[in-house]
Amino acid sequence: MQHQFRTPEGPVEVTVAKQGDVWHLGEHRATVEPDGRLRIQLASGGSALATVAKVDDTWWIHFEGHTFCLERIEPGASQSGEEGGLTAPMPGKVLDVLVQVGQIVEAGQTLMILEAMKMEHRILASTSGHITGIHFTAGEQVQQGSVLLEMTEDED
Amino acid sequence: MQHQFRTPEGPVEVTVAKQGDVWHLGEHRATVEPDGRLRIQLASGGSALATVAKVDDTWWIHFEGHTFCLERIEPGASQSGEEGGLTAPMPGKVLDVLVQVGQIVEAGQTLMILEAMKMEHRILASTSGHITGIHFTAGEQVQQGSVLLEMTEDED
Amino acid sequence: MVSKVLVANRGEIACRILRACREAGLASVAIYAANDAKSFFVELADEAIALEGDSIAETYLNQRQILEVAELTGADALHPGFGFLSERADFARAVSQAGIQWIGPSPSAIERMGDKMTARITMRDAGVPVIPGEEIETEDEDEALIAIEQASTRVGYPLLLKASSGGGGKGMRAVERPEDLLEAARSARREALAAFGDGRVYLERLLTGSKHVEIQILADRHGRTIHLGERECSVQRRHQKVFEEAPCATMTEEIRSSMGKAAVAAAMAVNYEGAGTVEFLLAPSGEFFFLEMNTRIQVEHPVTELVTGVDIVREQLRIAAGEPMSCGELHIRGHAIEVRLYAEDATQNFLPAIGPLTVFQPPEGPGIRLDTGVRQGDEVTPNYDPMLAKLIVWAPSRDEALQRMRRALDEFVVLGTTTNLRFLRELCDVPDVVDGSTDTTMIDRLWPEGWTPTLPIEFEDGALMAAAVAESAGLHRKASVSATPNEHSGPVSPFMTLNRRYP
Amino acid sequence: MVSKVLVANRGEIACRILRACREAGLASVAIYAANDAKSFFVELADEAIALEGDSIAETYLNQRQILEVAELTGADALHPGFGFLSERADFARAVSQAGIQWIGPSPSAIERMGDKMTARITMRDAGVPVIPGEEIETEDEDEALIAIEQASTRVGYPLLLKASSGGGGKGMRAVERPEDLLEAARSARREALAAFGDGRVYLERLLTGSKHVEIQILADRHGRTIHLGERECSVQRRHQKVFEEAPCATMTEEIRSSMGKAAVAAAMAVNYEGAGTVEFLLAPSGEFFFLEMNTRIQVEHPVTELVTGVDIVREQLRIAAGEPMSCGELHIRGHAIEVRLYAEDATQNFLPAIGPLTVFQPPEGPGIRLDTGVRQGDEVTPNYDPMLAKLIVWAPSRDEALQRMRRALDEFVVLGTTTNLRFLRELCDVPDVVDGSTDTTMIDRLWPEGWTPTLPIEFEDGALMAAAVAESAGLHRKASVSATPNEHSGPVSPFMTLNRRYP
Repeated sequence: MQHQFRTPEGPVEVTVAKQGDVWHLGEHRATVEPDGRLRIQLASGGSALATVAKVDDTWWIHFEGHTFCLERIEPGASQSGEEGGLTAPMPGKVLDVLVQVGQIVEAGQTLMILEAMKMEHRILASTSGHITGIHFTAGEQVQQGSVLLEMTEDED
Repeated sequence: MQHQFRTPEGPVEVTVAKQGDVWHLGEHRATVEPDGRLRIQLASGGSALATVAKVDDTWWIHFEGHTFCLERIEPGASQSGEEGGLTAPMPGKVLDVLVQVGQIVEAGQTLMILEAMKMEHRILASTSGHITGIHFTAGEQVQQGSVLLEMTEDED
Repeated sequence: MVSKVLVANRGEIACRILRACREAGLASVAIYAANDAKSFFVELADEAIALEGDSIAETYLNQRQILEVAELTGADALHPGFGFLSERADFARAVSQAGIQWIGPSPSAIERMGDKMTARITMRDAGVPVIPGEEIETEDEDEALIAIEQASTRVGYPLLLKASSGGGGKGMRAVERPEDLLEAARSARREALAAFGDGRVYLERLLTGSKHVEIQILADRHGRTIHLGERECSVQRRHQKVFEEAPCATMTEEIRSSMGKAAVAAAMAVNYEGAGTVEFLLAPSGEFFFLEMNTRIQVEHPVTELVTGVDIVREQLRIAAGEPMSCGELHIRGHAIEVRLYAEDATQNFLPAIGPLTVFQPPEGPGIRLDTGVRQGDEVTPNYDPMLAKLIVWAPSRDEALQRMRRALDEFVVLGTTTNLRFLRELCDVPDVVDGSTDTTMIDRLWPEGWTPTLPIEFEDGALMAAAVAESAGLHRKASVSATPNEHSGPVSPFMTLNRRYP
Repeated sequence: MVSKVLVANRGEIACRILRACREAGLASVAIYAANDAKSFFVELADEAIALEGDSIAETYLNQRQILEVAELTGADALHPGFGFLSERADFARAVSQAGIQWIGPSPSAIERMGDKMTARITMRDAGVPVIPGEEIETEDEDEALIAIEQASTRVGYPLLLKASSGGGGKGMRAVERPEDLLEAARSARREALAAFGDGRVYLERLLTGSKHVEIQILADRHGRTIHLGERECSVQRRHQKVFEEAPCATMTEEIRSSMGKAAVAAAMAVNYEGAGTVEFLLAPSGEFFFLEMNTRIQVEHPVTELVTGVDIVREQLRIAAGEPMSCGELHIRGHAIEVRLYAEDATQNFLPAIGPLTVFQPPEGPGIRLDTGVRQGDEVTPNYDPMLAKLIVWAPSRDEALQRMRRALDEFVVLGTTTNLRFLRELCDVPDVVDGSTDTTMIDRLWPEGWTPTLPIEFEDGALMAAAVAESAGLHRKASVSATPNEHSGPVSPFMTLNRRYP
């Protein structure tokens, strides 16, 4: 079966096949344990148990001491959110807005200050460009993932 | 709703009623927590969480440091197994049979010896009486609950 | 006499204190905000009272409401834990005035140590060395900024701005260059004002290459003020401790003795009572400087408990009840390490994370202690501090303790919320940690561009395969096996003929 | 040199040893019978090899097969744990002859201590006091019965019959009256023959009112043989220990010193190497008598670890590798108590129980250690010993340790299998336990008619209500909340445009 997952390096397509109780991916093998964990046998010969849990569309995997967070991309889903929007990394309160619509900003410039978990967090411009929209003012609550500001990237 | 449970002191009929989210039994109250435990408020004012789990027909309850094992009696089920049969308290192997059919035995007399978990266990006569049946011989494996011997109680 | 303790806190430290009360035979009362109604600490208390209000200010910082709960429940003592109201002298005073035993030092001791500038002056007067720096007493923003700018030229760069009422890294800014001073000062003042209602900041020279070493103090009403040796807490990110140990790897008997004496002198200078911690910077030269005194139990107290065998929270309860402390001579045995498990993304500058604790499986075995307030199935919310648990190990030697910590972290599984688990695990392999040459700037020095895990590509393959197989096999649609067993019999209960009917 | 350890055991002690290997940086191999394929210890090993065969004799007692696994995997050391082959001199010899380091004493030391009659004679010769009694060397049943009958008149009643190859209460019978002697002797011989392949039993006077006190020994190849103080294990049911503590509540420095010397003398008399335990009966008079020596790690070793700060299993690995032991002077700190959680029905004369561990929630918090080989969802089968876990607490004093144990047992939840949890909890309130005047007959003396829980009727009401509400609400048909969360988002991962395709 074929699935797509988002990874920090981009979308990855994975095709696994089942023969009897054993799943195959190239030379790697996997079986499902009665308690819901997976026994993964890597091509190199190593073998370890993976603990898995799904939260919404994301599979959380603990394997060999590392924790992975792999969002499954629904077949046919459009890929949005890649451009322009500066989103809240976590829920919190807007403390200050330091720019105005139309303003020219430089990469690294502080655009907005959020407060969450009793700490200040700065929203920085990732590139130079123009601010094209501001969606919150100081004192407002924001949810994780809320688009806080929008900007266009300057062409070099 | 009405349920019957077996307790060490015999069957008990329990009727609980629900009003909103709160269950009532006389002056006792209970609510179901999101994690599946029950908050029990006793008539005397005490309040504690009960952890519950069902295994086959039996509810296992941990409440106030005590563990209870309450078998639910299916409505209309017949009550068997009360008389005559001497059953295996656990799975094991018959080591020795010390009586014969027809033999008169006294209360406390050893009838059979089982081995389980590397220990010997003696099956004793609970009353005086006659042996009317022997279902296993030395060396045989027995399951928990298997009727090992049968006897009739002597009338006084 | 103390018979019923109200715990004015939440999370793991509330659990710690409530269990100590249970063990001491004291009745206990928990208070909780609505979003904590299902938290573990609420269960551990004999009584739990809901607080009205939504914000922290309306609940855990609401002095009036907490005192009402104390009166309502008949609590005769109050343990503030750490954070929240634990270092608020006005609250300690109000508690005492209500006839309730405050489990901690006197309001005046809190005041004199709580204001960091006053503490610096008090310590200087008591002959305890303080870090070169200057106090700025004015509250007015413009005046303060001018004074800060002037003082900065005398203190020199790099320097640290610290909130006089601060703690936990809040209102603290390191300033490398004069041109960054004013923005840093404004930001520190703003954060301090929001967090503590007091915007005053002071300047200290930033002593790089130093260790953060602190001395645990206990003082009772029977004339004893003792120290329980040191903890080293140099490994910090965002000015918050993340890896703590006892004893300090480079400590000598001589420095321990003089640092211990200075700490006891600091405590006695303010007639200290109960448990407290005197923090020092220890320079490579062996010189040490007073940083501040925390007039409360500390997050990292377990490492001291494990090497000294003293139950510090239990001693707090004893001292508050007017009894002499029960511990004898200081005897440090073996080595203890604590790491703080945070819900945070170590690859994104330790940004706090939220989510469900879908899987939360701590390690087990000898020499491992877990202090936590969460359980599998709980939810990490943005309302409170993102610390999930403290994992503490003890072993006969420092090497063995590190080995045990590696093993423990390898066994720890948390899914559903991003944590710093892997960061902590890799910390245990850093040469500075292995050889004990940690200092307060280690994390910034090692990972100036931020931390990323060292990840064999094959492990990533394994994880992708696990996700694909789990999705294909529909594991998310199956209940866990252990939750619904159905092929086993419980023991057969013999039963008799007596019938009972309910109700 | 030792680099890869085969652990020839299962359950909690296999977990204990495998974790120690992991911490010591040693590779590890587990062996397991088919019915243990999903057991936790199998997971903790670097490699796990299935044993062929069904019975214990074909698997964990199968010397040939275990040696084959050692060869196959290249293991250069073997840890036998306790029980199974741990006290089989022939196995120790075969292991050594295969060029594999046996982690334990020499075969001849095992032999001389393993045969209880030989051990009695060895100890008598070494000047260590033994219990008045007589050895019966003949293997012939009829001759033995005659000799036992004759010896019984000299030893006197009440007396104990003990299997010469015995241990763990197997092949042991207390005989109160002459008329019970022959049946008891036949039964003890039969059990001993089945369990150990050796039916020989010997007689000892039954010393009532005595404490079972044992001394932990360590000996390395560098000339050091030391003791780590005593454990008291008087509280036994069916001749099996259930509640153990260190130190012994009534111990004096004088008795500890002379008992320690006797234990060291016993070890040196057989050129002992590694960890071992010398067991004594301590009479109210302060006299003590040699019982036997266990030439292996013991179930109750954790209480000694907690009060002495010595990691005994780690020292075993060190000693076997030819290194000197790492521990210094004996220093006993605080008090430790262990209780053994058994799958058994304490109300039915501690009859073993089986079933699923539908819920298995151990307690947490400071001062608590749990050594276990099971997890929630596991199955308790009749194949092995019914011990599920050892719950061990440490605290600065004995009173505090008991308080902590009560708290820990109150928090422990096990559902699906009958356990002795409540029995253990009520033990902590027994006056003899509270004041430390426990002796080996305490349980029989306190509950001659068997134990039943002290249960307020209202708690039973609460339980019945819980069952009725759970049934009415259909809780058994609902998956646990934590297993299937569905309303939360994980953190949003930024992603870029690089595409990879698998495989």
